[in-house]
Amino acid sequence: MATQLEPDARADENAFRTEVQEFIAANFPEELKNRGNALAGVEGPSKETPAQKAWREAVGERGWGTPTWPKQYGGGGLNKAEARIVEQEFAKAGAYNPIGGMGVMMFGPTLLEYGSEEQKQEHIPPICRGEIRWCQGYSEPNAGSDLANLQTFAEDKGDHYLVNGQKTWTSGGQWADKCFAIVRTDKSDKHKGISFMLIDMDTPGVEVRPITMISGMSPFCETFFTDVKVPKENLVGEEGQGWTIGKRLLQHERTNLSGGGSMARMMGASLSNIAKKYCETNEDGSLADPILRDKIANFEIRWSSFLLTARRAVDESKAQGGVSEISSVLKKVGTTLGQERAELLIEIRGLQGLGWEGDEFSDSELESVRGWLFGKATTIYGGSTEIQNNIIAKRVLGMLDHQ
Amino acid sequence: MATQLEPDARADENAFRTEVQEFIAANFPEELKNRGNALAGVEGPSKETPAQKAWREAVGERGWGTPTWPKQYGGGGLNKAEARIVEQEFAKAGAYNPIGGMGVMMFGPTLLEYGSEEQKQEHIPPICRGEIRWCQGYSEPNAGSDLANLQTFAEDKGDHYLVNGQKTWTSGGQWADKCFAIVRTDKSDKHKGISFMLIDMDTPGVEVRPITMISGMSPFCETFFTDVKVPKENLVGEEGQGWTIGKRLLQHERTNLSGGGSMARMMGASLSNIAKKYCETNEDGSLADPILRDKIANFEIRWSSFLLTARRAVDESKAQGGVSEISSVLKKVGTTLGQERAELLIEIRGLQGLGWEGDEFSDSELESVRGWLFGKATTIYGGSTEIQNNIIAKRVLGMLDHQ
Amino acid sequence: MAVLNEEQEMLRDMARDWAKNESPVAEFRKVRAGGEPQAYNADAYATMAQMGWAGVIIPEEHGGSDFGFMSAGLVIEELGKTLTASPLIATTIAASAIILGGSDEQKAKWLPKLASGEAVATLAVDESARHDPSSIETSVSGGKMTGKKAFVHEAHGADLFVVAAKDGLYLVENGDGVSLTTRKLTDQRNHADIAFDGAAAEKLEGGGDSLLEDVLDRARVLTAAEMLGMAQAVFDTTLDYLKQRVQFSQVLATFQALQHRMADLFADLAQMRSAVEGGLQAIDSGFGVAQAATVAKAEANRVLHLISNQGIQLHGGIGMTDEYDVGFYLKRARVLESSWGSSSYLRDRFARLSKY
Amino acid sequence: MAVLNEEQEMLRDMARDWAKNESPVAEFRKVRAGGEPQAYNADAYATMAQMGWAGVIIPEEHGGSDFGFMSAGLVIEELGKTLTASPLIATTIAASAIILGGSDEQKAKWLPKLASGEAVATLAVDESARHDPSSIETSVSGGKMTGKKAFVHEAHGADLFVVAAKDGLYLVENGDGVSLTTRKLTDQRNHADIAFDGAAAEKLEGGGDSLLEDVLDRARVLTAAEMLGMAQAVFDTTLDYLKQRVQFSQVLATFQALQHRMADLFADLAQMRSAVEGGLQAIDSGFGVAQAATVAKAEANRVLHLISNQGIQLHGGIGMTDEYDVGFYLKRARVLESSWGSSSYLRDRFARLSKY
Repeated sequence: MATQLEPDARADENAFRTEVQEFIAANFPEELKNRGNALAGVEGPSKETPAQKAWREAVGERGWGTPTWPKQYGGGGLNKAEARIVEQEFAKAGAYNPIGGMGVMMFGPTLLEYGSEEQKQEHIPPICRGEIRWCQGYSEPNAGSDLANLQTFAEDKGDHYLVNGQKTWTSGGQWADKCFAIVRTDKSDKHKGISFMLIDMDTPGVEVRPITMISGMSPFCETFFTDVKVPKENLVGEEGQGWTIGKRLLQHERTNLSGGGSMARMMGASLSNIAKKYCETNEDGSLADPILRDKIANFEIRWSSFLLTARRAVDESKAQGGVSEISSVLKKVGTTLGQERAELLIEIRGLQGLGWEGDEFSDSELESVRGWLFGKATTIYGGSTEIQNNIIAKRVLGMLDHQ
Repeated sequence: MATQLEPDARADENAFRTEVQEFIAANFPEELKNRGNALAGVEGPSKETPAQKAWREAVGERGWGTPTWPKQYGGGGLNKAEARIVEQEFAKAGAYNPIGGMGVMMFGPTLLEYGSEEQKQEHIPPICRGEIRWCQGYSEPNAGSDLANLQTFAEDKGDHYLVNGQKTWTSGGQWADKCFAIVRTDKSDKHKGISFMLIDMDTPGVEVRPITMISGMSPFCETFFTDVKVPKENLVGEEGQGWTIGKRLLQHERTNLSGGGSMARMMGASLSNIAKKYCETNEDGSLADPILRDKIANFEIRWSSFLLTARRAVDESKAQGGVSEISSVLKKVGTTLGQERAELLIEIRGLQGLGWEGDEFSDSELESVRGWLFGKATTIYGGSTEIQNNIIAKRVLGMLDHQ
Repeated sequence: MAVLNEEQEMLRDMARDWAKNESPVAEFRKVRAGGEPQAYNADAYATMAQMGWAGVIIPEEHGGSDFGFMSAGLVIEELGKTLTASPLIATTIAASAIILGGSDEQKAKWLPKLASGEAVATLAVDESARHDPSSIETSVSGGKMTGKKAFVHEAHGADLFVVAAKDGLYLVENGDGVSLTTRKLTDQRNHADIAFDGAAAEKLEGGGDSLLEDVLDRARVLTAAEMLGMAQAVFDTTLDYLKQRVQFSQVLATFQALQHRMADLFADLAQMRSAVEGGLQAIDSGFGVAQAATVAKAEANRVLHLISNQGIQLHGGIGMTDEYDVGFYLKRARVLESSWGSSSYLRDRFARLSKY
Repeated sequence: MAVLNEEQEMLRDMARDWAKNESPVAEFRKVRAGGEPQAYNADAYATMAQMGWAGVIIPEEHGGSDFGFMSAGLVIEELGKTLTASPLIATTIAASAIILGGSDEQKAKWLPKLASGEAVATLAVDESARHDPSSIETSVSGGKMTGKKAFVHEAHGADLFVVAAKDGLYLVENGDGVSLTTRKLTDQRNHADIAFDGAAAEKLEGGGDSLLEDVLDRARVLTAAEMLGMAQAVFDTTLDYLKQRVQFSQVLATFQALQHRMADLFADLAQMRSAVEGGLQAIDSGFGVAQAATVAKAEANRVLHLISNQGIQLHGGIGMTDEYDVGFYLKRARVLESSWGSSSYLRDRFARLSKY
């Protein structure tokens, strides 16, 4: 697969662009125009309408929901330039990518790297078609940020493992078909005793209990494993290789949590436009409250820098052929700015921006409040800000621990 | 000495107030009115005018420069109510307390507590009369905040010690007559090997070298001790008791560095009044720049709280008969606010607030710049903010170290 | 904290014990589960009134104890610690309006009922989502009030409203011409918009030109006292949690980065307490009330904002769950921050009072 | 940092080596000790010009290399790291004014001299201690300029001034009708007030209505590039110091509280670099210059302020001494923060550009 465009690339590009446009014209239902992916929300899956289902199947068929994944496993087999064309044309047409979730963001790329041929054949195509929902079995109640301290034990029973233990913060556990989990196969070594395995959520002994969050939503579960039989072929990589594989997966998670693109999408409308609706303006349309205006500008300036930093991280990584050292700051900076934005939104709306329920609040107001609360988790999960600081100080800055 | 006012206290008070007023009328030279203590500056002593000398001697004679110290050692022997009257009447008359310096702020109180009768007789009266200048021999080049790591060694030679080593950050070392120092008398125990002793600065082998600071001033010295003979009677307390005595002295230092009173004096005119001179105002006299106005208010609100906190620390300590736990935050908060004020002052004055020298800048502008730079030291010396945080976390909050 | 006299210490200890034993956060969970717009337990409020807490600032001749605002603040702080939902602050604010501005008759009619808990009252000033006492449209003509008030605290269940109209403060009894619309905020407490449509209104003639601001200053300081209790509770809970929770084989409290953060918060909390107690004492002494009240609420806003966020962050994932209490403080915090003056409103006011 | 082409990498490496070996902070100490108002070493500037640095943004036809602003920024950043005193930024800004607004004759007359280092030029806009291009009183009548300019960077030794008058930018040669008053600021560099009293002035007729703001944006971004070098140098020096200094038998770098603080500063520095490089690239591309330049200088102000203060604090006592370099960065930092727009000026401008 070409990673650099050939001399006649532009012609190919145009041809491909036409192909995508024709595909959209033929398959994208007008009624879904400019609506987001209904399945992407943290609230869990809503019911698919026939139009949504048709669109998902059409995109899944082509593999364009996972455009750069290999064709032989159901991906699009596209190069990056082509993938960008798909994205651009979808955006132009007001269409969304109906394929998503943890399978796409984290598990798929990891399995493509570490999985056996059989595992890829079995698990990747349904992800590309958006048929199977995956959840993550990582955190445990007594481990917190110290992930390697996990206790869930998988006992070797010859042809299968017998898994016992408890996971928590299982995103969408109540709706998931399968779970990728890190479990302990050897109690004698903290890191090397960890293995990475795949568990069917309908195996007897798996029980999920949704956790109500301060936002009132229940996007996560506690997941209990009681004598759960997991076939040996569900082990990914070698026994004891789970920590390595698991960390690799977290890198995919971090990229997704902090990437400028997804953060920008999270952000929604510009604060200044919202402020103009809620607050007094001068004749020239500027905000009448100079203090609020100053605060918004202060936020938007730093947000501009953050978008530049995110882009720079990508450019540098590409140029260096490795991960840029500033990638380490993206999650920390992006999540903190996101929280700051949510707080500013409350300041802009006053008490109208603190609604919990009732017709006197618009949907967008109510969603902002839930988002403000849920957003407090962004500096905790996926490696808390404190963990990020440790990583930056030790790995990037070389400030070693006291021996 | 009465610590509570008796029933007829008010009459006594009035009588005493009259006495003070008469003393001021008789002794305070009109030409010194509303001028600060010329000797108090960090720049070191300027020459005393005859009027300044007369005023110092008159106050020293009464002991009112050290009003609550015992009369038998030259102090005023006053109770706190009386001391406050002296302070109030001095202030009313535009008079200053001409007695000050490290002898008053730190060394005197410590010697009164730990010194022998002979030592008190010898050293306290000249402090009360403002005749002798003391400097502090604590810090060493390789110790930093880790004071107990000091290396200056005092070898026991029978009737005297032979001191060798180097001190640094000796405030006013170039002008001091005597030095109170902590030195090592035993190399086998970090804390118990420390002793507290008094060293004449004109003893052979004592050499001082002023340190130029970023502010351009040289208020501190490096002090070198080469085979300096210190008589045994200059040991305060027992050999090995130096850490205890030395720490007690630091408490006096901290109280003085952070006390609301002295901080308030450091602060000078209110920021808003200065801003009115440098920045545009509206017709009603309010500042035309709303952002600057908001910042000044933000500062002044927290400064108001700080003054309340300083007062509360005193009240609580008095009521509890011990040091209040919030005393631990005074230095940290006060010095940080002081630095913030200096930065705001630059913002108010723009480039006019960054003058180094020249007639185009007023004295007050130039002093502010030096003060801004010198003020960066306030969060470093006398126990840095980091050390204060450690103290608060461990001693006050009980967050113990990892074992 | 401020040095207290014996009466105050007794009052504080009583409130502390009661809040801890009879009104822990679990009690608010019950109220929340009930889903009533009134969102407080009326029996609990009756008990509080029996203990004399509704009459702390009310003169003895009208059935109160006349202990003053410092004392009222002590009780409110303790109740704030456990997020006790009650109309105590609202009623105390309303009572202060009657004390400052009411005629002898008005005082005689209402203060004893407020002190005994027989009646509940609340102050209604703002007409939009933001505090702005300078833009009031509500008016009274021929003793009839017309206008709208927004996000009134403890409106459901109130017998009496102290209402700001263009020309002053009025007493309006709940009844004809008064209609409430529930506004369920994130704290899930008792808030409503009120429409006055020809409701009978009786003016508070006393108190002079500054009556409204004087009453608002009392609202600011008492609200700041609740916020102080909340901040203290979050700080204490967080400190306890850090001392217990083990990660990477180490108790969290032993991590220096967290130690220093807690030291910062401890200093901020000290500043907040000084400011709030300073506000309460200023009201009792009658000197510098406006400035002190502004400082009190501004510092309460600043510090509770910080501590409520850090409380969540330092608890990690568990703090994000509804099962754990710390999120309740965060939600209540923002509602109180937005009431009776946001931080930038208060800074503007401080500058105005200081004439710059 | 931004991905560079080969030319840029060579230029950057050359500047880095020269600054490190030929122009360390010790060189500025010599300049300072000399006490001349010009406060730079003219021989060193001649060398810099020989290396082509004065002509980086100047078209090849006028003796420059036309490498663009990104390239100029690389050089300036390296010189900022060692606090190299020179009129390079001032001359580059002035050259940009002539490139944008000058006639062919003006370009032909001045650009080659500026590129070769034969002439030095600087921009004079502000008339008070605060940046405010909207209030300019200087005027030109019959080709004669009258007015005063305040705190002009690199004024001593300048052959040419690019001066903002009410109706546009003018070129004024040093000479009759131009008089300088030294303003020695805390950075001890070259600043002066200038009085124009009938000095011969020649207008820059090109560049359109936005000429002044376009030139100011270049001043903002190039100044931000110097600040970036300074911030990077303070950060690196501080990190080295923490790794070497032992206290309480522990290397400072192993204290978690300091680790996290450095992680914060590292993130801020990353943000600053992105913003500054974004500003330089915007000028080269010609798109979104005003917004990008505002972000660049605003972030430079914010982050250098933080880092220059933390540099002192983390060095402890030694950082307070004149013998140590870190204080020099602090002093220079505030002068640059106050030039071409303070943080609040720039936030106002950002909001204005974004139409809110």
